[in-house]
Amino acid sequence: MATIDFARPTAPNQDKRWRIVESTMRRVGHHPRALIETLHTVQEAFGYLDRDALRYVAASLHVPLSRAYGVATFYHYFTLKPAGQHTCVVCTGTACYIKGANQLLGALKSMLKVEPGETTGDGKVSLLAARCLGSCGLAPAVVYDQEVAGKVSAEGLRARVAQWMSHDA
Amino acid sequence: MTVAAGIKTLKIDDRDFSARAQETILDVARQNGIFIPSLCELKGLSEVGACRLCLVEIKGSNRLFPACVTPVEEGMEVTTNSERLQRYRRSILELLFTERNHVCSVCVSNGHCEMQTLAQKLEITHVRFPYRYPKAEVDASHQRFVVDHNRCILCSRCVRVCDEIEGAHTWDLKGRGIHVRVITDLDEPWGSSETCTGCGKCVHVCPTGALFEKGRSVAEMMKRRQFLPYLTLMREDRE
Amino acid sequence: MSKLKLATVWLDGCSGCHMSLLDLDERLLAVAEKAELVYSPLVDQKIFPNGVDIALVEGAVSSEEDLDKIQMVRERTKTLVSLGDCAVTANVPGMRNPFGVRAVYARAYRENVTLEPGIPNDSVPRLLPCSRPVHEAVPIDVYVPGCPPSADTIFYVIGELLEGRPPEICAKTRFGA
Amino acid sequence: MTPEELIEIAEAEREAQSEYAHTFNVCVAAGCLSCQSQSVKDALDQEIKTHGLEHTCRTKGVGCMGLCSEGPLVSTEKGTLYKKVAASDAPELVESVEVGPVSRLVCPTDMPFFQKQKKIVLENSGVIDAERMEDYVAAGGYSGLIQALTEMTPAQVIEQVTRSGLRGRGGAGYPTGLKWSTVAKAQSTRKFAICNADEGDPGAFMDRSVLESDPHRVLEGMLIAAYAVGASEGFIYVRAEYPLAIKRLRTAIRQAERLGLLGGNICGTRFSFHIDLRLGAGAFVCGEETALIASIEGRRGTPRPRPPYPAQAGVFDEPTLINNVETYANVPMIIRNGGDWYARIGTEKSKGTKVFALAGRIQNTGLVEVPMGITLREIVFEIGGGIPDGRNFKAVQTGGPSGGCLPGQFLDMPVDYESLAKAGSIMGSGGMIVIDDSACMVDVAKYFMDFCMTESCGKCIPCRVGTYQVHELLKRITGCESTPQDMSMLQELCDLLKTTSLCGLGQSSPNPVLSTLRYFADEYKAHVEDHNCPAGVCGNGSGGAR
Repeated sequence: MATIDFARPTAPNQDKRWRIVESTMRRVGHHPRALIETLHTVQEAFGYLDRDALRYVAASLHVPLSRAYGVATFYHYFTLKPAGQHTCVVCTGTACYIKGANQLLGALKSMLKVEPGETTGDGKVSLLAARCLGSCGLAPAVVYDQEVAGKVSAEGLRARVAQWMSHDA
Repeated sequence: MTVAAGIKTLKIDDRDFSARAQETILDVARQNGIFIPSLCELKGLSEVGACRLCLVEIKGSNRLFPACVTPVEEGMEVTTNSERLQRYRRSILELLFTERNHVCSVCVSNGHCEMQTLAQKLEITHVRFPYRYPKAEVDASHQRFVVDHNRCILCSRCVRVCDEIEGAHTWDLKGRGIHVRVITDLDEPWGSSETCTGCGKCVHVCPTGALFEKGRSVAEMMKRRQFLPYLTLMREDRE
Repeated sequence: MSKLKLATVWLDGCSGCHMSLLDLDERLLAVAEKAELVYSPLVDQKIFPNGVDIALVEGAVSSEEDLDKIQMVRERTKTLVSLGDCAVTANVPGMRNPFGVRAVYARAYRENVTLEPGIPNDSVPRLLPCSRPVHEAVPIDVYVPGCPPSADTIFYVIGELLEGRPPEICAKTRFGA
Repeated sequence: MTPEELIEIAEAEREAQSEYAHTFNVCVAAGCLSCQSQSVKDALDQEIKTHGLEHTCRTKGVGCMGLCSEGPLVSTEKGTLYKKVAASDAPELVESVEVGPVSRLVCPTDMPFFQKQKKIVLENSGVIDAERMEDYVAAGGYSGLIQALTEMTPAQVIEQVTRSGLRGRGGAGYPTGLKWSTVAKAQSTRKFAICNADEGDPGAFMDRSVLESDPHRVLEGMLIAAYAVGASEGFIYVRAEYPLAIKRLRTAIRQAERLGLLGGNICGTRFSFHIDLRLGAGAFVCGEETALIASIEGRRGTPRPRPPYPAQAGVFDEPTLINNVETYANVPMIIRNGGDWYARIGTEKSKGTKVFALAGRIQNTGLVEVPMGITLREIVFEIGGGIPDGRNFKAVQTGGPSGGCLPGQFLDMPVDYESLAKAGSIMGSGGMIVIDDSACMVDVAKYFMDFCMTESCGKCIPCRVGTYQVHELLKRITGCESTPQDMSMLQELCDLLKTTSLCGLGQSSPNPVLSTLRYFADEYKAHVEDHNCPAGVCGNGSGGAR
């Protein structure tokens, strides 16, 4: 199959992290089927997928813009908005639900005044609900930033998140 | 393979038919004037088997089969219109009516909408399930066309015709589940789309009033689809 | 044989269905021979009587008053007919539903008002959160979609009901007809 | 890599290991890691150094030992198991190699939790270091592959798998041998073997644990399968939510490539196989084969009607074999010990063992592997140690959102594919959630319907709108504001979903509702007729388990 050498689009800006994205795309020969892998790389590098990123990736992989957007919004792991400084993921898997994950989520919702998937106005904390972390043996489970905590109580949760809210870091 | 070897005989609603091996149950039914409802299927576009209205029964199986993607087989006995099928079809269409805001009386497609016509044909006099009344946008940013999400049934014909026939792939779907919407480019206003060629094919394959031309009154917004078989034929000849 | 008691009710609708009913013209006389119109916005009767045989309802259930009224009508009626798209689907009245009652009140009584803007507390019935088809409020016996159903359709439906037959309306009308 | 070289590696490794008189196996799978087991390991290392015991005593990071609720777990070469170990316990533990076990930390291993299990898939879990291939080889790893490649034809491999009676462990239980032979028969020069590691059922973590604890076993199973069906390329489709599993899989693939067990001309034969990882991105529906294929191809993970089946036209329209993690993990042992050996375990129609993730209102939560045919009672009350806090058993949920809730009357039922299906649930991938009398079953049904609604891809109408409407009905019922008509509508919509949905997600989505309607009808009745939630969970629109 003959390949047409379109001029490769250039990265949205000078940010060095685009090199990581470029190397992922190069590794897969800029094939359209590498869209999801590339989006993973972008999200890992930048924390989220913005329009510029989607436009760049779509153009580089020869994927229609609407398809790129369709894929990015189909998979809940991808986010189109930047996350807060801290993220708190409450597991809502069955085991956690049976052990009161809803109460944990409720406590955070009222404390942070946001719904799952949103970030507080000051950009400090993002609240997320996960389908299942696979830590069912430790239900109910919560992930504070990258760290998994098991058998979490509403009090412990509130205390931990309150710490984030008060710090200026 | 000789032509004779590729011929299958089958029964549809107790009548005998012969068909070419590559044909689907829906093809054979259509050729012979047997009505099977469908909304996502449109001759000339790829099939997706998504609307589930063309489900039929095949003797020997408890499962139901979408006629649009089920190829004929030798000795197949198909039932297209049992009491059970009618019940399921009505329920599916009723669900579709609850999903968005289908207000027929003030729709540009009133009188020539495939969904409205089908509802009458399936003898739906009212919808038993509660309506959702979602908030849906109307995008009139395009110079000539409008997309009204209130009336979209997500059949994806616009997506397919734009991709498969026009080759622009301006349309696609975003989100999932009940939140799916048709989008142009990066979910941007249609009018500012960089990829739309303005050909209007999407408008004319749309089964409802979700896509329409500006400035057309109800009686005028007839969808014209002659281009589809024509383009398909012309392309086949070229290949 | 005594005449059957016929009633018509007007909830949240544009009165188009009643206009279509009036379009029966001289056929109204044929109806009057078999039925007595005991209650209707078209007659001067203030209270919905007991023992109504057939009641035609136009309009969606949009306010607390609509809801009270239709429940009372249902109790006092043998055969309740949901007449027209507003009654059957909530139709145009239902188009406010995605926006919510507050936005509707604000638009009607504040944003578009120059003299003494304010939401009335009394004298206007309170809106329900959603405008709903009649069958979501009370059980319905016969559905006649259409916006409005034609005079022919209405004449046919009344005629069949007066003869005690369930009308077959699918070939005659549809949503938006 | 020749068979002889493999034996050399194994022997060298065993010799190296035997130099240590004492080994502390510290669980570093996700469960114990989240209880700070890494700091326990570090503290032990430090303590060993302090005592100058580096040449006789060592620590080893191992995979899951199963009893997650008692973590962090540490075991010794003598078979002593320590539970709830803290970093501060390190000095005492290191001294114990001289003076005997630290009794206050000992977890008895003669309890049914350990005694009643039979480990095939989890054979190495909690025993070997998942990040060292030599450890896997020393435990007999890759000998099944070598045996298949050097002594067996592909047809003979399939014959053994068919004889074993192994059925797909992803949920539906399709005979593995049959699946393999269909793909083997497909005519194409390019075929694929895929490992479905998109473990999406909420309440299931078997696959994660296997991948974290023994990744090479999965690779070996895939290699044997690829050889049998004639596949030259493979994908492991793994959840992005499992970073540790991904990391260890990447390591394992690299190691296998370096030793020539992955890549071109494996073991000097003409068989070549390449494996690539593909990360899922949070879509349950991608567990469905055709959706998984779409996702691997970089598209929205929406299923398509079958036929054609993946065995005929899968990834890039080529014949494709798809099995899940646990299915592949069974294969090396079947080849090593023969299909007949495997077929002797389990029941008439369900052979071998099954790994379950025990969770919910149960004493011993964690991972267990049991022979098929064991009763639910044995799992819940003996292995699981029963219900905590003096509460009573109410139901056990198997099969996740596609499964059902089984009440007490089924406790003595043998656990196999047919019995579970007959009772209105499914085997599923192995999540087993125990529910006690503090839970409301209508609320549980609502929970699962919420899951299916959110995870519906939106392609077909029955699933897209039907799951929404059923969820609305359940919301009304749990909100104690429903009418008796709602119940018939619920039945009708469940039937519609089951019969007319495009894929397995929609078709099985009503199962939690149907099974609770069947066995807990009185709870629905109380909500609908008396506007009362017997468990005191629902009402006033709040909802949610306590």
